[in-house]
Amino acid sequence: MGDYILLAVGAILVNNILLIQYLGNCPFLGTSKSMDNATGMAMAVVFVLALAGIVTWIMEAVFLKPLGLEYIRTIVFIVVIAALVQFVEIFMKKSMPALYAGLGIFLPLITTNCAVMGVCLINIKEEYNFLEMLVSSLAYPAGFGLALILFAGLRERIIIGRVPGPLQDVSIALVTAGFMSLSFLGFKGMI
Amino acid sequence: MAKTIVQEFTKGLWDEIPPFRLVLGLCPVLAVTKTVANGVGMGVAATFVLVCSNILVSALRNIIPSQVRVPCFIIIIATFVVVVELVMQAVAYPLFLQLGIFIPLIVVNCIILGRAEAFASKNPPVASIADGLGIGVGFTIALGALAGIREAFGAGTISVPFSDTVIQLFGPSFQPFTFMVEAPGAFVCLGLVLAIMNLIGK
Amino acid sequence: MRDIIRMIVVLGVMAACGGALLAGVKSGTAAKIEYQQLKFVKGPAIKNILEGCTNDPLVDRFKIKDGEIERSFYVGVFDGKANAVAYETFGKGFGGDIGVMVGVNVEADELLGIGVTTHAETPGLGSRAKDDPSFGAQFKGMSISKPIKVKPDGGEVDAVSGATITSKGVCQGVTDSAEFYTRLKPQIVEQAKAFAK
Amino acid sequence: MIEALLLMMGLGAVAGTLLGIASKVFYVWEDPRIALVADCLAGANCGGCGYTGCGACAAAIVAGEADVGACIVGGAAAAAKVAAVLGLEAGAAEPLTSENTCTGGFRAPEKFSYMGVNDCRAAYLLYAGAKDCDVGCLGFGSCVKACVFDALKIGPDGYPVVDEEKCVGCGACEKACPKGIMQVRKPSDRILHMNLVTDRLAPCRQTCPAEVNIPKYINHIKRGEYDKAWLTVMERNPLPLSTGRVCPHPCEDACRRALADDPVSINQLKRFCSDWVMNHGTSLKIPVAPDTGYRVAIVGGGPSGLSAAFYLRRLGHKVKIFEWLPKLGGMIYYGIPQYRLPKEILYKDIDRILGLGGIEVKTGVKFGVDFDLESLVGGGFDAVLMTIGAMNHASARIPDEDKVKGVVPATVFLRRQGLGNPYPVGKKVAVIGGGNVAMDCLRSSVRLGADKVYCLYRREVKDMPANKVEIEACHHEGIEFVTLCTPTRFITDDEGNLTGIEYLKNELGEPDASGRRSPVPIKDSETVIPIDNFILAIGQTTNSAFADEEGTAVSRLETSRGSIVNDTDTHQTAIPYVFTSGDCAGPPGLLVAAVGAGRRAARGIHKYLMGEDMAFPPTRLRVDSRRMKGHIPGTIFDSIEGIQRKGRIEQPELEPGSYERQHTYAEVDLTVTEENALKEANRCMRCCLTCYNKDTS
Repeated sequence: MGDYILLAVGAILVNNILLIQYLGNCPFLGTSKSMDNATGMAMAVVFVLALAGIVTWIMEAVFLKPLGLEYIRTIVFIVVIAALVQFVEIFMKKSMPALYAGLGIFLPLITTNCAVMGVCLINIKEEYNFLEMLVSSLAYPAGFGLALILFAGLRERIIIGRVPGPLQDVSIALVTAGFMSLSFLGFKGMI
Repeated sequence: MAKTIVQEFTKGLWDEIPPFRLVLGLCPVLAVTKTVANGVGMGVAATFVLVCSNILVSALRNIIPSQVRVPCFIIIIATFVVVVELVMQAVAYPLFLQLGIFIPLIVVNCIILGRAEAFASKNPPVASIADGLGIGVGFTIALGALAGIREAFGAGTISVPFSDTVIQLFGPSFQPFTFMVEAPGAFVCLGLVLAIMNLIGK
Repeated sequence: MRDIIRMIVVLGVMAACGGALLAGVKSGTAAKIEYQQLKFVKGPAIKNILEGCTNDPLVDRFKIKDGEIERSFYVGVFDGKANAVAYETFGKGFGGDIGVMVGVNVEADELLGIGVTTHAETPGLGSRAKDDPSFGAQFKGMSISKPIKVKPDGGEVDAVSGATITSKGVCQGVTDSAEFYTRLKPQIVEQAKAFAK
Repeated sequence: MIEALLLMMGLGAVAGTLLGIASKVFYVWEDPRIALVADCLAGANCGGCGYTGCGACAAAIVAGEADVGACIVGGAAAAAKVAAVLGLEAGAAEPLTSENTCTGGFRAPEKFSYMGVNDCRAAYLLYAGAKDCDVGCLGFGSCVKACVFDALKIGPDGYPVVDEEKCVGCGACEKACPKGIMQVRKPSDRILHMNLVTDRLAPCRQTCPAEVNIPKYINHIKRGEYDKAWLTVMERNPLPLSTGRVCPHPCEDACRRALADDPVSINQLKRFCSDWVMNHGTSLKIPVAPDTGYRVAIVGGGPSGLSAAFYLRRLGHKVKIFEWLPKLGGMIYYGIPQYRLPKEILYKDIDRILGLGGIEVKTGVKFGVDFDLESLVGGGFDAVLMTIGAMNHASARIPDEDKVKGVVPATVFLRRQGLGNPYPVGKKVAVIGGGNVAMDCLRSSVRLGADKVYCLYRREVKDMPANKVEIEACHHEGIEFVTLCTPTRFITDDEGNLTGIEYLKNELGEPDASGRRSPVPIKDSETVIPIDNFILAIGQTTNSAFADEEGTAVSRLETSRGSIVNDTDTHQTAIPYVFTSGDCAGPPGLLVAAVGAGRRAARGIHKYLMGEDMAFPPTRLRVDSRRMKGHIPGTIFDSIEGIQRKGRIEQPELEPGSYERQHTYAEVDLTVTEENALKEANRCMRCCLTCYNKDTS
């Protein structure tokens, strides 16, 4: 049990996927302009990663490893993730319009979110068993959400701040992200 | 509106140089710019994928049904990413180890999919090659420059791409500014470079 | 319906072409990749163990089929005689399997040295079994036919401080390897001869 | 090798099947423009735009939430394509454009000195900004920063200036402005907008019954942009040539410049720019919205009907005008004499309206005789606007006024003149009434050959509702004013022909409801003036007798003293699809009021047809331009400072006493010269609610 908690804390804080592992930065900058978008994106990433983590792990265990096809892992994973996300989107649009309005519209963005692909690859690289994979697939996106929502809060303030011309918008956002990253670096000693 | 092939190429070097003008594909930019060798290696790999996928997408642009356009592009891109992965293992294994997970992640780099959709799927192959090459070279230059700054301040060295040579920039009394090679330094450094680019203007 | 079929066909064909291309590239680069992996993963350990040999053990290698498993042997040539081999074995460590490269003098059945290649041990503790050269050096000259143990188990090897389990795992791996080494020795000797100069 | 091939093929086939089937089974309709817009975007789903993928971004663009340049990857090329897609769908003739509605800038006084962040939204957080004016531009240019098309700049006066060439109407500036100053609107939206108390309105603009943006068109004239000035006028008034000649310009009574010297001669400037366009700029294109498919019948081709037809057409509806007389124009054709408003000039205005296309005209048919509501509804009209005017004359309560030969109502007298068959007048003519119609009768009589013309009025000259310039012109033309009189009896010869009029002198008593002292006849003060003709010009009422016929659809209309009762805001009557405006909907009023009412009626009909909320917002500004009441508080000043005194330009006119002036119908008032127009335009202080240009020459 302790191992799983350690894994979760490590994934959320110590190895925060956005600020320490540098994954998923495009939507990080894109959807952090408003709190609403940030929250929706965070939820969607958790949802999709849990699904994608399971499916890719099964693909690896059932097809790739026994057949010795590890070298085409990248292409298999991305196709699986892309098809999965698109399917969930189409399905949700029709069957769960309420959920779609809140979550679904963030789905297309996730296909090319390297955080999703990245965590799936980490799961394989670290040779997690099924349970560990589940924990990691939930904890990493939780860390993503945490950083994203915190950052959106900062950014809503920065927009009205007196920022020198050249630093405006993305530039100041990156510098701010840097300092957030610095504070997350402080968790390093925890484990 | 029609641009010449040369213009398609050169726009990627300054006007639309990623990630500074097109703020996209940030993950590898932040992650692999600890050393110049890694940065340039990543840039070359991305350029290869970009050019190859542009050619193929452009050539197949009239065959692919629009509903499955994105999955098809992804397959094309992923194929070349795996090619890069294999070739890099064969010829530059240490670089492969250094770049690690970021090589397969080229597949989700928005720049590549973005150029496939925005440019190659609407233009003939020759222009697409020029576009891919331009953006790719621009990306490589940007990565190299950013890595240069980070490595010089963060480690006091410049590693020469595709060789084992590492140039020491400062004397032995140099205290490396480690912040620069850590994650926070990546963000701050990119932010400041972006600001300088804004200052210079187009 | 028509466009669905078109979608399926296009996607299927494209994916298949991708698969074929990759399979082609893979088979073309397989040998090279293997060499590269050897060079950068096992290479350092092998070079360390077979220090002073006059050939390149990474090139002068052969494989022997041992039931299901295929084992690689790297030949070291000393004084023109191919009298040393290195091979990899695995022991159970704290965080999973530990890869151990074992060098043996074929003529004397004596250990030339060992080196850890891959491991998943705690950084700073278990990992010292790989990084600390004095740990590997202890094995030099020991007989392969006798079980090798750490001191707490009544053996002669000084465990890495704070990493007893790792050290035990390494010893266990080396001891286990003696089994197949002895069994395959005739073939090893035979094959190794080819590399003598 | 073969495994890889098979696995990938299987994977591709499974993915394709799954998606193909899902896209059919879970099909959801969406706006086809979203797909078109999405095609223009980069399609990388990178999220750089702040939206959740290209689909969401496209949906937001179509919904108007995101601007067309939202896609970073696509850049300006994608923005242009998106704009093209949206423009195509929204109607090529209905471009969105941004307009700055504040002219304050540096001149606007400040409440306190603000030293904070140079951003409007930040400044707004502190007491809604430092400007004294609640709705004034803060001038930090948040809108400029929001514009990705480089179409906005903070101008030299401290407020944003739109470059119309570059503006694509993306709406980013409007969203960025915390004060709602930047307004991105389609021409239709601008037509439908009515003055609100929250708008930035100069006193003249609040007063004008047609709500013309006066400071804006004068500013255009100042810069020599006479065509733009004219287009600005046309947004509110489609009869600028006519109003430019006959409008009594209540706006000038509210002009703030009058506090320093004289009011700006607004009407002359309008006349100048419309004449300039008439003479130079005939190719100017007026934007018309795409067809809505609705048809509106307008009964009566007077000014209100013409105005409504013009705006209904610009809003995209098809219009048909039914007129019982041979020519369009109603009272301004048949009522206003040639010397004040030449018929060919009026027809330039009317031709411009009909030139929009999509407006049919049928003359010589009378409502209630040749057609009625049933036939209009049966003929496929979705709404009917009644602008039948007020063609009945009011009685002067003199015995036998409808029997004595030589007594004629003003409406008949003027209409016959308009028809080219003037009423024959003798040497001496008297007209009773003090309004503009009376003045027209008086001055027409002079031209018809009368030697002696009297104006009979029960109060004094200063109480006359007629325009001051008209009264003055009457004096110039030798007309005698007999004031404080009440006619009591016609004097006739044996054949019943009029020979004279007897009247009692009046004295003034207590003030009545209108604030004027009511006249009281003095006993035994009978006086007789010998006359040959007597013209009744004391008011008109609507002939709504058709509404009394039982069993017809039109009988559901309510009438009050002849006028058809309507909702004064929406102009809707008791019959939902019937609207009225102009003189038939209330007491007869000014031409410019009828024009304004026509636009309001067009708005009411448009909202009714489109199923939108018809009521005015509670912030509607209601100004009584006759009594000068109801202006936005704090906008009417007692005094102004720092203005260099300089009189207004004179109205050029035909030499009084000249042959043309006395005996022909040549136009009396002339158009000002360009030099004078520019001089006068420069007197305009370009006021807004509270601030104005103090350094105006």
